[in-house]
Amino acid sequence: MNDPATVTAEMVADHGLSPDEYDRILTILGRPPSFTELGIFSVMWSEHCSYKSSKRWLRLLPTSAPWVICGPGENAGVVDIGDGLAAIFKMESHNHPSYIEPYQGAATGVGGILRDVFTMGARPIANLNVLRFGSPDHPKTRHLVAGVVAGIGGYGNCVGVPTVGGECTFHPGYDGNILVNAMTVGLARADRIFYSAAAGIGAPVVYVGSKTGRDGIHGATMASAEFSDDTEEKRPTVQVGDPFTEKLLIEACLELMATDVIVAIQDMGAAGLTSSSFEMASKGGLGIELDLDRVPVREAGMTAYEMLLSESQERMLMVLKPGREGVAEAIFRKWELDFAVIGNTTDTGRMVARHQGRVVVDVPIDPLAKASPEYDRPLADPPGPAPLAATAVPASADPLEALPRLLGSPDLSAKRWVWEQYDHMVMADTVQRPGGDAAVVRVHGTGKGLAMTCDCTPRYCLADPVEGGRQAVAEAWRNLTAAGAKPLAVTDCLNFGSPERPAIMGQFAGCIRGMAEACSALAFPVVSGNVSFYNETNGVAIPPAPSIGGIGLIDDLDRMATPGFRAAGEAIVLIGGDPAPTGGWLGQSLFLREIAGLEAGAPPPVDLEGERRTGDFVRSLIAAGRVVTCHDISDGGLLVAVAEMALAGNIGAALTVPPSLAEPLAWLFGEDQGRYLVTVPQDSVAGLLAGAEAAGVTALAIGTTGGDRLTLGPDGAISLAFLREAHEAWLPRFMAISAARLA
Amino acid sequence: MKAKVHVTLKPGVLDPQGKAVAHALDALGFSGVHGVRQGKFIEIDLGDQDPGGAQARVDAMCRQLLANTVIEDYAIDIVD
Amino acid sequence: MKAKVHVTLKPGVLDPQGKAVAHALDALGFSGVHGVRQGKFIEIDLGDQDPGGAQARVDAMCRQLLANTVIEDYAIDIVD
Amino acid sequence: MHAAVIVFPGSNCDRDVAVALTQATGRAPLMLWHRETEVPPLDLIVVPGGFSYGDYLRAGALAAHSPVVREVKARAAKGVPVLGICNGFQVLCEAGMLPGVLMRNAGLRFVCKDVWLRVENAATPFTRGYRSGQVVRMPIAHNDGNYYADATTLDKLEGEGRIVFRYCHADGRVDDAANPNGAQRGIAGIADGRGSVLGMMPHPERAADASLGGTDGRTMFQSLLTVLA
Ligand SMILES: Nc1ncnc2c1ncn2[C@@H]1O[C@H](COP(=O)(O)OP(=O)(O)O)[C@@H](O)[C@H]1O
Ligand SMILES: [Mg+2]
Repeated sequence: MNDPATVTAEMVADHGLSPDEYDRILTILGRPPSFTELGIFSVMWSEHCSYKSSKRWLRLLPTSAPWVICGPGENAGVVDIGDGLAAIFKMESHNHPSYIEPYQGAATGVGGILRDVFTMGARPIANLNVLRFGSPDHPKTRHLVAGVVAGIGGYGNCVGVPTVGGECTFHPGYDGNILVNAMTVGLARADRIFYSAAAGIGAPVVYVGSKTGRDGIHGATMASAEFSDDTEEKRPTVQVGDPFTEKLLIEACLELMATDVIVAIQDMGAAGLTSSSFEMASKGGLGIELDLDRVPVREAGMTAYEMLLSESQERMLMVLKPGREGVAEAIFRKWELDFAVIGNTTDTGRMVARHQGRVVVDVPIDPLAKASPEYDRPLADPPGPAPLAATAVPASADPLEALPRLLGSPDLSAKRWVWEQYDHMVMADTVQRPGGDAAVVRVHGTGKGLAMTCDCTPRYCLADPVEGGRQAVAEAWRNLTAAGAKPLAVTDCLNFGSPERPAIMGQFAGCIRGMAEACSALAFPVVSGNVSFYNETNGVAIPPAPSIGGIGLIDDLDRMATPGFRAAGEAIVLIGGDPAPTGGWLGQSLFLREIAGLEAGAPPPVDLEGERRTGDFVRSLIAAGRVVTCHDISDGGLLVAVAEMALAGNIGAALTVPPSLAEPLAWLFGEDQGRYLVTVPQDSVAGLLAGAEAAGVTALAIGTTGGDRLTLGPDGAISLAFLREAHEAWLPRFMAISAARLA
Repeated sequence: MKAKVHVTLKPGVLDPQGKAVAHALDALGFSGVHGVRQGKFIEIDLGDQDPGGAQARVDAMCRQLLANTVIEDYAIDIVD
Repeated sequence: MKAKVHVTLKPGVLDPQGKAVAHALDALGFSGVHGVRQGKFIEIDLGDQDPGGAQARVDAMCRQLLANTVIEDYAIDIVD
Repeated sequence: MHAAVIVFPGSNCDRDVAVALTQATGRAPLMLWHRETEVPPLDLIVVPGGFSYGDYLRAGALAAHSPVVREVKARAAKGVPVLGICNGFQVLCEAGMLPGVLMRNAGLRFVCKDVWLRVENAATPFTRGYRSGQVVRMPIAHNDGNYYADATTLDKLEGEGRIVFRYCHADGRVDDAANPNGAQRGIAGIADGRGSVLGMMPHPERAADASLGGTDGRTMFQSLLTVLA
């Protein structure tokens, strides 16, 4: 199979390059590109690799703090966690592949994010994932849930990294475009971080891992007439993951990283060999020469185009110190992985690739990498949310009738069915398993813990992007705080529709603005992330979903909080929120959606100053050992949060509705932000309330733990057993009808 | 009546299992193995139905459940 | 030369996957499926070797590795 | 006590069990790479959990042919205790050191959760710290834990007291509802004829530290220490 000799306008269009961009290529090269070069420009200037539509907005995000070792720009973000250690973490999307082939798409998403993290020298210690599926009624949903969850588990379980948390929600807005965002957290020595900038002239460029096949090659190329009829057969666009090889790759890379032979290292992710080599050369201000005949290949007859653009999994590219190739080769051979010196660094600032005696690529590095296009796309401010009509709220609803319906609704239902398919305990450091607020993983061999969480409320983002952006960050910060952790930093995965539509750019810009405000106010910088545009079907975009992955540090695991009630007879105290319990914020609440059938109103506002004050106060209580039971209030509001604490601890509670409230529904189900529930022994209540007042934080005792029911006021009660059944049953029942594919 | 279904990976799709098995055969001293591909073999007992309809029915089963047609091919053999 | 190997569960050995598939087929509305058994189909590329020896070699591969003879039977087909 | 933990490509609970052994015995075990054929004198060999060779073909099948397994068999024949956990259990079955095989979970899904186990035989070197009939809690995490053997073999195991652990409810009842994977007769762990080779699906090393949610597994490592010290 030969590549076409000349590039046509049709090929340019098929490669997703605009006429302007093609003109730019002609100027850069001073000649038309070869077909292979066209492919390279196409992937390097793709939205995915170049961030051409998002770059200028991402600059708004705060990225530094005294504890940040490396912010965005490398494979993952790095923060200092003391004792000479660093946490390295990132989140990435695998939305489209997971929709096409849920098992492999999700599995390779996990594989890819793991590589981003161990590339930097970290041993991965935890995975998380954000899953947003379409409506449960949509005919594809079950199949997608089954495949995605099995794929995430299949990969993570096999490599032996615990999957400890995430989100899993359902909304018709994702019917044709699900979201699968995977996050990995790793641990490294702070003085042994590996970066991707190549250095030194004439240094060997080394390929390790699996062989290259025709997987995932830019689908655009199929149009060329020169390809034979079986082209499609030969170029499956779906990659298959090999977690076993990934496990070997992790061990081999970490073993090599303990020596001193690596100059630079970069995983081969999207756009494979092309983007990894451009990245390393561009960062180091160097050039690279590649001899494609030395690339380990899985199939005979691969073209230069295919080798350079293949997205075969489980591969890495490294620049080594000259003469030290033997050290590296011995390690990779021991782990039974491919190892090949496929090129060397140069001082030309150009990428030159040879194949079968011919130069097939000769292009300057910088215009494709650092100096790739950047767009200031037009944007339209989103229409403000329609105000919530007073009549929208069913005033007559019985809260104890609404509660089980809410707890058993798809979004609030227990996700046990999901996380029991993930090995969440391997590595024997998971001290808070899935099911609570943040997951907590012990820093191996120490008494410290890393708390981690993924959060975003797309319905808020859709109604008001700025507020939604703020809220996503604040909720992550709150979940970490509720465990007693000091929030350190954020990774994000920004899932939106097409940036070519002003309304979508408006959502994007709004969410970023909100995120930036919250990150600044909460000293919670963004250190890594990913943008996923074009999440739409037939011109209809998904509800905007900027997933926030947050990590925090618990200095002393003996001072950690968990959400489940631990003892009967303790006081339940509400901390944060409005000073006077005048009602509650029902706009965009789950109560409104699930019980009144309405998605309406403005989302609850986030008061960032109050958020910080309240969170710092709660954290200080946990750090002082005065509070060991804590849960933040989010989806579903106060009553749902109390029920979650009761179910987690298998201890009931009696709540007192403040007498000043004529109508308790909004108070019980409003999703007002910046609030926590804690429990303390009765004789500590006065001290706690006084402390709160001194800290400028509102606090109100709202009930007592105990019994096997949830009691509301004098005449209403509901048994925990009934609530548990409602909470736990929905997902397994829904999935029971699924026809799991054969493994 | 029975259907015998072979489900195999499409050409070009990575087969980690086959790769590992080839490796293991080599380690066991079976030299000269050029490659291994692992697929599924599914036997379905269809009771007594007319063979014509059976082919179409099993084809539907393959597309809906037995094979993942994004990465797998299948072949059906109706026997009795 | 190639070897096509079918590895199937011995009669009497429970087959959780087959059972689940039968169940799923039923749930999908394919009535009248009396049973499903799932096995493996392994294709081995042997390069060029003499067919006689091949049969014996592949038989050894099956006994040693490809099949667990506690629960599985195997059948070998040498083709070229 | 000189213990060794075998490391196959794809093992992933090797470190976890080494930590638990070190904590219980005060001595770090030797980590034995699967290609090793020279093995020093040992008091205990642990075949850890994970996905050796990706569990490709059949769980444990490829690892069962590793060079080191020959040595493990030889030592076991001399009476050196061998403990196979999860994938290690699968390897021991595939290597013919224990009867039967671990098939795909009946629910066809990976299962990771705490389960209750009834100690059926407290006379092995691994279980001497438990009472016979005691109910303990440990996590499981596997795709292929569905123990299968023919009826004759099962009867024989039963008759010889070689079923060491069974899945049960918190009150010790054994029934289908307590069985997480479809294992025949609720079998979670079995021993060889002399009781010195134990294979089990649950992970005692994940229940050896209160902050991980339990210490019932630690008893097993302590039992070994008393017996082997
Ligand atoms: N896809 C998933 N993978 C793993 N754990 C999940 C997943 N979805 C939800 N969970 C877990 O379920 C619990 C509840 O999730 P969620 O309601 O989103 O928590 P919160 O409201 O505190 O952010 C959390 O512990 C979360 O980590
Ligand atoms: Mg929470």
